[in-house]
Amino acid sequence: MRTTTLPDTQAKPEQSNQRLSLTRRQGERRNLRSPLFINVVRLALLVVFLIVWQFLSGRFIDPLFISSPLAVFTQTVAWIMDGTLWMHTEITLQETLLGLFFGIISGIAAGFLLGLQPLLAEACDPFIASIYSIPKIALAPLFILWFGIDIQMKIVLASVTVFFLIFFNTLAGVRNADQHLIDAVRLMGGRYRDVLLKVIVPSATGSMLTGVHIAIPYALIGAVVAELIASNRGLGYLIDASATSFNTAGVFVALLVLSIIGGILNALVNSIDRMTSRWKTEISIGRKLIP
Amino acid sequence: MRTTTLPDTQAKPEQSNQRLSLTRRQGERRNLRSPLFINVVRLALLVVFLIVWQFLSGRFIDPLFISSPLAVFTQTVAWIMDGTLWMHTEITLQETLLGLFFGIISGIAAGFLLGLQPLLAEACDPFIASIYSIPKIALAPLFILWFGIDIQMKIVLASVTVFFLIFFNTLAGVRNADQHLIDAVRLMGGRYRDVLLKVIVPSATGSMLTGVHIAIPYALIGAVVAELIASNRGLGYLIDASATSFNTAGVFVALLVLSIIGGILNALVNSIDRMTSRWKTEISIGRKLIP
Amino acid sequence: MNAVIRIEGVSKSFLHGQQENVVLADMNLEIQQGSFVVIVGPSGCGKSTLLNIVAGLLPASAGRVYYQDQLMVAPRLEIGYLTQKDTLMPWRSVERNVELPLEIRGIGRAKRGSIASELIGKVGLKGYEKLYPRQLSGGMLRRASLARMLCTDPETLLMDEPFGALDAQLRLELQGELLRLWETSGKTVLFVTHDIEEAIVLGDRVVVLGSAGGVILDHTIELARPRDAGRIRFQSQFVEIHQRLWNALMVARSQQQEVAL
Amino acid sequence: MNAVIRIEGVSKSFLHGQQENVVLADMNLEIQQGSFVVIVGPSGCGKSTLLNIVAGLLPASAGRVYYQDQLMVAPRLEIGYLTQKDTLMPWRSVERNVELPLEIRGIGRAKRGSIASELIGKVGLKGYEKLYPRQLSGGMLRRASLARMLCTDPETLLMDEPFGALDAQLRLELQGELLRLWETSGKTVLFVTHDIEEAIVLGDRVVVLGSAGGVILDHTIELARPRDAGRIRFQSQFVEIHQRLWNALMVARSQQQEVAL
Amino acid sequence: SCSNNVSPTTGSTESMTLKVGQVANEISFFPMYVALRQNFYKAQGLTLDPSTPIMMGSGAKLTTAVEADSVEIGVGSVTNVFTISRVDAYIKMIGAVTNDYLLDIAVSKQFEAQTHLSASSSLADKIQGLRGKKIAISAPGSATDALLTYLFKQQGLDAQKEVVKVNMGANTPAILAALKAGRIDAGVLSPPGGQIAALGSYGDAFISPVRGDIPAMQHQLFTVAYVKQKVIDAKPKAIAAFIRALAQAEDYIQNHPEQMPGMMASYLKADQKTGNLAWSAVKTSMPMSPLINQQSYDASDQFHVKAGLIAVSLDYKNLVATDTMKNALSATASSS
Ligand SMILES: Nc1ncnc2c1ncn2[C@@H]1O[C@H](COP(=O)(O)OP(=O)(O)OP(=O)(O)O)[C@@H](O)[C@H]1O
Ligand SMILES: Nc1ncnc2c1ncn2[C@@H]1O[C@H](COP(=O)(O)OP(=O)(O)OP(=O)(O)O)[C@@H](O)[C@H]1O
Ligand SMILES: [Mg+2]
Ligand SMILES: [Mg+2]
Repeated sequence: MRTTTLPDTQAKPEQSNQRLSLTRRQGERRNLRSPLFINVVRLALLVVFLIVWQFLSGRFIDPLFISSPLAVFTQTVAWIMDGTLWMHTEITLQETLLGLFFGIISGIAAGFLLGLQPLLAEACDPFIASIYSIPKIALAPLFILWFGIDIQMKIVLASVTVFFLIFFNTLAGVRNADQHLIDAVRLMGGRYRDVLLKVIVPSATGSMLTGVHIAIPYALIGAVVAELIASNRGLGYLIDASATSFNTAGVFVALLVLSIIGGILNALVNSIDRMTSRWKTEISIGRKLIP
Repeated sequence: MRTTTLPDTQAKPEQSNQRLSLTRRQGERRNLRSPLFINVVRLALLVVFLIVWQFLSGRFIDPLFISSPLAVFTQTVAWIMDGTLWMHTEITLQETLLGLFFGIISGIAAGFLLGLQPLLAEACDPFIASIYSIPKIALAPLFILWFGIDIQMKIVLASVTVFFLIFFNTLAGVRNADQHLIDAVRLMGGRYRDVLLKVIVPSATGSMLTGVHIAIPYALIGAVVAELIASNRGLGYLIDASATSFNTAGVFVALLVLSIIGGILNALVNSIDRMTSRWKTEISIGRKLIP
Repeated sequence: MNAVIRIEGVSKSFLHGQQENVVLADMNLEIQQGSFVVIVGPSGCGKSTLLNIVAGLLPASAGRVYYQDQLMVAPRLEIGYLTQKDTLMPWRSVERNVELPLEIRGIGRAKRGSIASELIGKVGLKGYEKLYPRQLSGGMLRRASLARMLCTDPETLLMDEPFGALDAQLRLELQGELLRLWETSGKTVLFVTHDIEEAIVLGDRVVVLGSAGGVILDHTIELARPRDAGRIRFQSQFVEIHQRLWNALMVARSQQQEVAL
Repeated sequence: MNAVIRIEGVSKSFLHGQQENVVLADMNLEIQQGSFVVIVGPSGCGKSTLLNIVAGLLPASAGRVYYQDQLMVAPRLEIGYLTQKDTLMPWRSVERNVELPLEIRGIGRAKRGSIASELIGKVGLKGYEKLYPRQLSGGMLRRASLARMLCTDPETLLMDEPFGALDAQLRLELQGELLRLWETSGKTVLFVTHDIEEAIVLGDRVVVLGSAGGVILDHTIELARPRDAGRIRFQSQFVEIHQRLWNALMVARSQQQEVAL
Repeated sequence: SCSNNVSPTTGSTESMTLKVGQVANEISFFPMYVALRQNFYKAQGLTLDPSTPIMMGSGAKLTTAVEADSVEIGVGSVTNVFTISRVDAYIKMIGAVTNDYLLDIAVSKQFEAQTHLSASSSLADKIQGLRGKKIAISAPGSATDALLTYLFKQQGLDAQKEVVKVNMGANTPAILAALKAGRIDAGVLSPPGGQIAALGSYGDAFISPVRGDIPAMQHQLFTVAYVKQKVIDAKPKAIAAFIRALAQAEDYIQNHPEQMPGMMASYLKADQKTGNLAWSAVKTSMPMSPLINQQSYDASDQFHVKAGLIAVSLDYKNLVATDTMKNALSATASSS
């Protein structure tokens, strides 16, 4: 009953050959989704966009409004050379990252708190929705009053913006946890903390990351808007200063930097997402399911 | 083998009595969460807030910055009487609702499209993140150039703001669909459309509603920001006009209206959420599980 | 040849990290039209994987599956497949779950309702129509899934441990119902079970799978029908077949990784 | 009295919309310390609900459950419960799933690893440690859950259809393993199954539940141990017990809603 | 620790650091740029914190920041000072930054074609032509709004009823975009916006006070530095140093006109052509000294009364810290 036959794999060498070739075929199919291919598509999209932009600029639309890729490039080089760009980017980046940090921490905390206390959540819900509905830019005077006009104010504004986005997504994630898994941990003698750490947190991770995805750009936007309220440095200031001096290329350089920061942070979150969701499979509807 | 005994229920009358009392006890326990109780808590929170506000105002903080509940009330009454409030509210509400409408439609469409086309999604991802990271307020000249300064522009701005929030949440929802359920529909001979309608849409509903939750305030904010860019009507205009003339009470009246609109729309989505998620249970960690 | 399902050189392997796990290796099998074929085999030997491939859900790594001499490339309407895992839509009530395949075929509301309620009755779920899956017991879930599969009256049935979670009595009733359905309609059934007795009672033919989908034994059951599940176990022929299958399973098991007790 | 579990007047009902579904009505049962009690009963009669209440997961609508003369108000560390539905964490590999209860008890990494790998070996999952639950077959999932429950070596085991999804051979091995564990350690086992044979082979006592948790039969199995599953079925005593249980199940079934075939 | 408690007026331990905020980097703040660029603050022993003035985007936000003590010296239009004086009786102007109403009404070419008007038409005709049109302003109650109100009142009209005002903030590019796209007919904006529109031949500087189109508005005070009285009390030396630095800048502008187009171009981060345009548009508006004289104040006061932004004329003595300015500037004379 306990005699062990060698696994099939080693028993028939020609089969194992066939298996190798299978792997290769699968590999080929997967090529379609290889980083190289995707990057080529992305590059193509980018190039088309730049060409269209350059073509429209001056011919159909006044460069005062849309500048042109070449002008933006020239301005970028100039500002990189004289250090302007880095100086402004640094400060905005700092505000954004700190804003993200505090916003994410507080949003997750509040999401868990209310997600696990349905009564509290229901009582607070209308207030949260109401506060959230107030445009923060309209509260500029209060922000100035409470947090001054320095970097604190900008971090607070970015944090507040981030907070709500993270909060709502965390809340949804927490509420979606599987009761059966919670029960399983309780059966193992897990206390509240264990249920949180072993079930709720992993279940809510996906939602939280969606929240972070959504929040990253808003952290940037929050910081920039705060810089438009009051500043003498930062990309928001650069946008404003360039706009008032009719330097449209300058505005676009600042926007370009913002979108690059957004893209990089997004890629970062993507890789965290990929890591934490390795246990999931991508859905396939199998429209073309040919073996 | 096929003889049918009457179900227990009718057989023993005294048990059915007991059962009734059980129901009552469950009912009592549920009272803690009754609408009345919750509303009392909410009201209490509101009253405390108003009292604190009134108390601080003038005593510790200059009313120039925080006005006071009484001043806000007086200003509200005045503006309701002369029709100012409704005129401005109407226009903002219109922009918000249309913005929400277009934003939700396009966001859902894009979310489904990219959620079901991983390759396309991966190619577009960095661009979406980048575009999303650009503060729309910095694009004011372009918005004006393309969409004018009338209501269209405000709707477009509100829609764009809403779009991204819905898009990301829909995308996450679509990707979270259960492959086993998709396979089940395919086995029934379901085509692409059936898989979409019978599995993906119901699976993604929760996420989409989270997206709508998050997007409602941003639709309002988008409309208000657009009104700050260019307007002569709307709550954004009212905020701006009041702020420039140091009528802080006026600013707060406008914010109050915004938060009420936000609250109402939120309650609406909540009730849709409750309807569509009747099949779910609330999670309970059972800290106090006493029979 | 009236083979309704032809499995030709099918291989399937999964990548577990770097390592390749060969689940089916060059498997060949033919299922005759109208036959009742039972598949048994040790847990993890690839029975469900095979059924997934036959149903057109999973692409094979190599080889081909033909249904009525047509290459299977996607699920077909003529095949009903009761998967091992229950896949009722959690947001639909029992009733609406059972109606779903009819809904997809575009059958009218009234017709749908009557077909569904008849089948719900057959599997003993009358009175539970309005419940959501999370409110059902394990066996009730299984029965609802069964009703859902049967409601389109498919020509060929693939069933992966359909009765494992049911009590002995109910199982007997549903086995009887299945046999009656099969006998009167000329359907083809491919049935996976872990219960050797069930295999013998139901099958025309029992296939014992071993490691990597290798066929250890392909045994035709000559017992006369109708077979009485209550008595059959005491027939000498039954005992003999039982022993033979048991031995084959033993071989199959020993091929697999050793279970260190 | 050394009743380890005392179920006193337990009732449980669920609200299905307006309608109340009484699943357990005034149920009483005592489980003696060190006994092996098997529960059988028709699908949907409330076996899993009973186990949920005994485990402290679900509050009863009325009545009390005592464990070692203490009122059960929440799950206890001394009780291990293998639920009917597999509840492996989908984001953890088999290995890390099995380690989870140890992790919660704050046991060190090295110790955890060795306990887990031993149990994974016992249930025949060696080599599959790194897989995620979605990559496992139905039977493998069940075995991983079993290993997880056993790894904290609980004093009392509640098991809801633990072996239903396993092949005959493996089931036999694991039954043997369970009996050995029980015999050598003085554990108490409360075991739900649909397999009457399994009930007889394993149990000291078999309880047949009917509608609303009514006890139809509470039968002590006097068969000598060790019982050889392969042979036992041909003993006359076995056949008699089998018949008696079968009849009780029949009664239980008839109490339930009629199955219109 | 006791040195911290010394009365601020003794000034021995007074901080020589000031927080300065201004509305925007517009042409009307040019002397502030010159003072910074030529290091005049440093020369006066003053440190700005942060090292460049903070941009607040709008007059309202700047006055709020001043009131909230986030900013000690605000540099903005007189209009803002008049408005804030309604809620703060202790607000003081401490220096003129630019004179003349440095705002133009620019119109689109379509507008000129439709109405057959041009910059050379009579003022009355031009105002009549603007009736019923869409006109961009920065915000209600701002200097841009004031100009419209004033002009229409001149003709016995109510701008509130006669035109559709569109709030677009101090966002000149947005206003130009709107003009070009025909979304608005006219816009009140700071020079050289109108000139740029003219260069792009989609618009024109239609009414320009600084050009002398409105004789009654000439030489009025426009951009000023202002503080709360308590800042003057707490930091007299720093305030004096700020005034002297501003004076140095204004002196420098008067004495080096040849450098100004270049400086203007670098101030606006624009090309030389725009620099020239801007300088020639504003060169007559640069004050000789930060001292706010009674005449320019009165002209401005009258303008605001006529524009309806303040109900009654406000007293020069109450709003202008004449002594502070004089003391500061006489110290310059003695030290240099
Ligand atoms: N969460 C729930 N909500 C509502 N009803 C429930 C719930 N759980 C169980 N029930 C009901 O309780 C009854 C008994 O369910 P239970 O799971 O205890 O049955 P069981 O005896 O374990 O059956 P099986 O052998 O099929 O597993 C069923 O009628 C079911 O509909
Ligand atoms: N999606 C998957 N990814 C990776 N491996 C898989 C996947 N599905 C199945 N396998 C592997 O394939 C093998 C066979 O699985 P399968 O489900 O076919 O077994 P089975 O014969 O149905 O077993 P059981 O009787 O336990 O249901 C297992 O080793 C399993 O780990
Ligand atoms: Mg299987
Ligand atoms: Mg059960």
